[in-house]
Amino acid sequence: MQRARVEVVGAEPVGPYTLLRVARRGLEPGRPGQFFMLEAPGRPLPRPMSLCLAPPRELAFLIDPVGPGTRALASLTAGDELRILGPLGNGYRLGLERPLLVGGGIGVAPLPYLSAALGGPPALLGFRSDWHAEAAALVPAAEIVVEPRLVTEPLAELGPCGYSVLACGPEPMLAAIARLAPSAQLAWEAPMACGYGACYGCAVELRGELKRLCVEGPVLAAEAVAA
Amino acid sequence: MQRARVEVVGAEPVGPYTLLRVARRGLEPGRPGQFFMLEAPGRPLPRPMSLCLAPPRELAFLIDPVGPGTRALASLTAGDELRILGPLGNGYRLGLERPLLVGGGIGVAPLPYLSAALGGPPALLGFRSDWHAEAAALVPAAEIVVEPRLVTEPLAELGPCGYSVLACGPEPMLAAIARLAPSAQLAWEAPMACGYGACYGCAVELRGELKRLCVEGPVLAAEAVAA
Amino acid sequence: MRILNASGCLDAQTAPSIARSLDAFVTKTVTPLPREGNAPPRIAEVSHGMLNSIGLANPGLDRFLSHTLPGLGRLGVPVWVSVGGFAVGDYALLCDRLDEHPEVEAIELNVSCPNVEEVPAGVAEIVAAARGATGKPLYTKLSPASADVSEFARAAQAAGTDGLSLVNTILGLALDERTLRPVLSRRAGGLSGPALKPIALAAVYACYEATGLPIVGMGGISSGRDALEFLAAGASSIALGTILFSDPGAPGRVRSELSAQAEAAGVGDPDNATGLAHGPSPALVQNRQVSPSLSA
Amino acid sequence: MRILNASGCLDAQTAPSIARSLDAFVTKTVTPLPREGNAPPRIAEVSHGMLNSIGLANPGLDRFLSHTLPGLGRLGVPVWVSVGGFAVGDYALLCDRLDEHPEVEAIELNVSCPNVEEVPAGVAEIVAAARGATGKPLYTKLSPASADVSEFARAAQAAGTDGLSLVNTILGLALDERTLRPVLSRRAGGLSGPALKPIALAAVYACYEATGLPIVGMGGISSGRDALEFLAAGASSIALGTILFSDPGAPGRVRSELSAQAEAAGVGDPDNATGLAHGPSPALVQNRQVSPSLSA
Ligand SMILES: Cc1cc2nc3c(=O)[nH]c(=O)nc-3n(C[C@H](O)[C@H](O)[C@H](O)COP(=O)(O)OP(=O)(O)OC[C@H]3O[C@@H](n4cnc5c(N)ncnc54)[C@H](O)[C@@H]3O)c2cc1C
Ligand SMILES: Cc1cc2nc3c(=O)[nH]c(=O)nc-3n(C[C@H](O)[C@H](O)[C@H](O)COP(=O)(O)OP(=O)(O)OC[C@H]3O[C@@H](n4cnc5c(N)ncnc54)[C@H](O)[C@@H]3O)c2cc1C
Ligand SMILES: Cc1cc2nc3c(=O)[nH]c(=O)nc-3n(C[C@H](O)[C@H](O)[C@H](O)COP(=O)(O)O)c2cc1C
Ligand SMILES: Cc1cc2nc3c(=O)[nH]c(=O)nc-3n(C[C@H](O)[C@H](O)[C@H](O)COP(=O)(O)O)c2cc1C
Ligand code: FES
Ligand code: FES
Repeated sequence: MQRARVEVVGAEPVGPYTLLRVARRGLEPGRPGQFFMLEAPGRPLPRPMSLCLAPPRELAFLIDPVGPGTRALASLTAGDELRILGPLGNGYRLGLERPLLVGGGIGVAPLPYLSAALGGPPALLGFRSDWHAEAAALVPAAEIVVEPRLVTEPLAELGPCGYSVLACGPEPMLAAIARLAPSAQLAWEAPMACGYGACYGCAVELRGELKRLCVEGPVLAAEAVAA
Repeated sequence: MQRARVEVVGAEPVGPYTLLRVARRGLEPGRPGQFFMLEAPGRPLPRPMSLCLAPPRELAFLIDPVGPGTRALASLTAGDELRILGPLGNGYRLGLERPLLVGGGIGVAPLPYLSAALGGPPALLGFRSDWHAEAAALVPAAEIVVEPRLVTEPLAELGPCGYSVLACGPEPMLAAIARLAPSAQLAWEAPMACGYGACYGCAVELRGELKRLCVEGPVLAAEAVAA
Repeated sequence: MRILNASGCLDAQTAPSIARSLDAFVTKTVTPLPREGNAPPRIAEVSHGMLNSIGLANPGLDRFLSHTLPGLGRLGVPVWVSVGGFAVGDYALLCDRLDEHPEVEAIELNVSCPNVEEVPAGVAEIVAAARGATGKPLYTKLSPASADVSEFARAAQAAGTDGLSLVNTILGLALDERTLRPVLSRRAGGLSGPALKPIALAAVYACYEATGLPIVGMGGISSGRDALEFLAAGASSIALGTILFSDPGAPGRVRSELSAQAEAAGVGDPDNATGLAHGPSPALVQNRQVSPSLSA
Repeated sequence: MRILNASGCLDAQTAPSIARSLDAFVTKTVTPLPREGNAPPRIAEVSHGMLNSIGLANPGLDRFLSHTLPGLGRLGVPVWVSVGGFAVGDYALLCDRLDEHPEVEAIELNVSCPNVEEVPAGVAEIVAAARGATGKPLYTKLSPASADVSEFARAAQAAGTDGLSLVNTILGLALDERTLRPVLSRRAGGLSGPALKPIALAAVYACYEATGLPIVGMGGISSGRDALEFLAAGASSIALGTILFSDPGAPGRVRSELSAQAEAAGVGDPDNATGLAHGPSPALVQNRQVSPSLSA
């Protein structure tokens, strides 16, 4: 875990999302699925963001403006500075036989960096609308599913055909995947104040016990989750 | 009392002070000695400022950056917007035989507008340093006194020679003038939250009673003050 | 849903047009005898609010009734009179005298002013005494500075209060930038403004749950969004205080922002918002969106 | 003058380097039995701070002593253990067991956690029981949620506390932006961060005046300037809490900012700042600068 004050290099809209690119300033990008805590201008607490892309000398984050913190982050422009901390948590386990990336909505965020690390494996991405689906352009070899259809449908159709699923998305989707693919690696979310184990705010229930998601996760084996 | 959201037209340094010029937007400049409440960016409360000059379509304030609010105001730049309220309080009584303006430090602020209203009467201005004294350029026909000398010295030398003194400055100076020239009109200061009689925070002692300076003043007859 | 001013934050005589922009005007707290209030300085700004140690400066009951009230009666908006004292008898006396005056719509019992040396007797006693002295609606105003404000609310309800005004200020301190000495001559003063909002919201929520009484919510309300949250927490009306100092136009602005916010929240009329934060377990509601609990 | 972390705001096991940047490390409150804490969501942000309803999640005394404390002993910085309970006996037990452990420099008595249903018995009883169980320095941690916190401080002093930790959080509420329901599953949570600062500063000032005890000041400290103000109000050390979440480098930053601020204020060493806000009547000091009183 490292800290730095970094400069915004650029911020481009991607459908409803914003791709925020900041200077690396000696920060390691870390493993796919790991995250960073980004200072949200004007807010008391930083916000957890998965690393989306790691261009040379840059770190890029895909931001869904759902509230004050993400709106503040999405409105940053080139030249602005912010404090950032990371990489944090445990990312995806790599070196898999037949990886399959599955993303839902903003859950696509960690997949571009993950896809690059895995050499562009097949990906299944679900979105609320075609507009949201514009984010799929960040992931090579992606099959896109738009609501009312859900990613879990094509996934179910694939059946138990030896794919290792690496997923990120809304909780109901992850829960469904956990049932379909017990060997899947799932990236979960929880409100986080610190991201490095200090606040105990990100408690999630694992094997019947409350654990800190920023310490045990955010990527967890599907089995661990089975309530 | 009127309210408006006005745009900053310009902000120029005058010695250690800043002359902040804003668009009038239908606000009356009011009488010399009256003041406005200026929204101080990022601060919960506005700050009282005497009108310093009233160029066509503008209102100008001379700001001494003594703390967070005045520093915020002094760092405004052309194009910025702020809420302003006024004119407020009671200004100087005009139509005098032989007016003499006396100012100390930032107390010079209301004098340029007052001088214009009185057709450029003689003025006596005291400052801490030559740098501070640069503000005297805003007042025509001004005799300048720099510390260790105090404005009250030349004033005392003038003796009781029928001048009507109109003064503004630090409390010890005003108190001294009240003794030298009982007929003087003095502009006082107090911390103010509202400027229009709502908060009772600007209480000052007049004839042994606590009164709201924003309602009774800020300009008061010297007699009223005699403790 | 009415928008009032917070007691002590507006003088209808010096700013009648602002008073008329409210649905009801609340006076500064009136005490039996005249009070000059505390020595200045008695206000100070802090980063996210302000402190005051005005100390209930007011003309006293007699002069209030003879000189102030008649003018307020001509304002054209309902008048609430805030009363304060240092003994149970004071409140009884004040309510008894006010009871005769038709201009007075309601009486707010300020049992929580932090700026007077004397501590008022138990809330229940005060409310009971006031109740015995007037048939006018009584709103008991509580401070959030207690381990459990809802206990005070229950006591006030049992003693016959018609409603609650929540909240008054809580003690805070500000040090002078240069001297590091307290800015206020009384050292500490009552904290108001944005910093107070979460505390006030918690008090409104707890007292609504505990009593179901009508509540005038206040504490850092600066926007229509803030107002909507106080209604959702259980307030049936809201009051504006500190915001009036920086924006005298707040009553109109907050009213229109509130309507827009209520629309956006799918509530329709702001009146429908009261108590919305209660009801179905928030935990459940949360789970549908952000649940940090992984038990699907 | 030492810079500590506020209890519950840092885990030395997951962030040892940050713990080592402090002059002493304070543990999250330990209770006799293990506690999972409250159901999530248990943190929420507000405009000028945050709310938490963690609810004293901790491994319990036995596991703390066997698994956590040994590691803390190897940190290289003094260790303070915060203890909490739901009955006087709990505190006696906790202190008695900790007393044997040389790694423990001091014990902080958390008598003010707002997130547990059970209300701890009177502060005096708790302190007396703890005092009887250990010879280690005892710091009693108080909540600002009372009409007069200095009464609690006096009670703690009479019962034998060596110092005070001021302040703990005060209850606040946050509503979800979209649903208008409480964000926290427990509804209300403890407010910390900048919004708490003026309240904390007032508590430190009052308790220093009332007891003269050493005080660890905390509540919204984010800068060296804030730290200096807590020292001036009467603190002899300060603790960093919420600021650690957004700036884990805060201990080093605040330390250097504080030295600069102390220099600028003409105090020299920060140690000389303790209690500066007391002494000559602030009213007088004020008069020399801004006096709003016209009696020259
Ligand atoms: C490890 C991790 C990685 C993340 N990576 C990304 C990312 O790459 N890109 C991205 O856009 N977001 C990401 N998030 C989610 C993001 O951190 C939250 O959306 C953000 O903190 C919300 O803050 P806010 O102030 O904008 O909204 P808040 O005010 O916190 O919430 C606004 C609304 O959104 C809802 N909400 C709150 N938290 C979340 C949440 N975690 N997810 C969904 N809705 C929520 C609330 O119910 C509320 O109604 C990640 C979260 C975690 C834990
Ligand atoms: C009617 C009226 C008219 C005024 N006109 C002007 C003007 O034209 N130009 C101008 O620069 N100022 C003027 N002032 C003073 C100005 O309002 C204050 O300096 C300002 O409010 C201080 O706010 P702050 O946040 O910058 O400093 P604060 O944080 O309020 O104070 C910073 C430091 O300055 C000291 N201080 C506080 N208030 C004052 C004060 N009123 N005067 C001097 N020192 C103070 C404090 O002791 C503190 O140490 C006027 C005041 C009044 C009442
Ligand atoms: C300057 C000032 C004076 C006040 N005077 C009184 C008063 O006389 N009686 C009273 O009950 N409350 C008084 N209050 C408290 C307010 O009525 C209100 O409860 C508190 O300020 C919180 O609301 P706000 O944050 O919107 O200001 C006063 C507050 C301020 C700021
Ligand atoms: C997430 C969180 C957890 C906390 N846990 C504890 C605790 O276990 N014991 C305790 O005495 N105080 C606890 N506190 C209170 C802090 O120690 C501190 O008193 C309070 O946060 C004020 O300081 P701050 O504003 O700098 O955060 C906690 C605070 C936070 C934010
Ligand atoms: S986010 Fe603070 S412990 Fe996980
Ligand atoms: S400044 Fe508010 S009453 Fe004078």
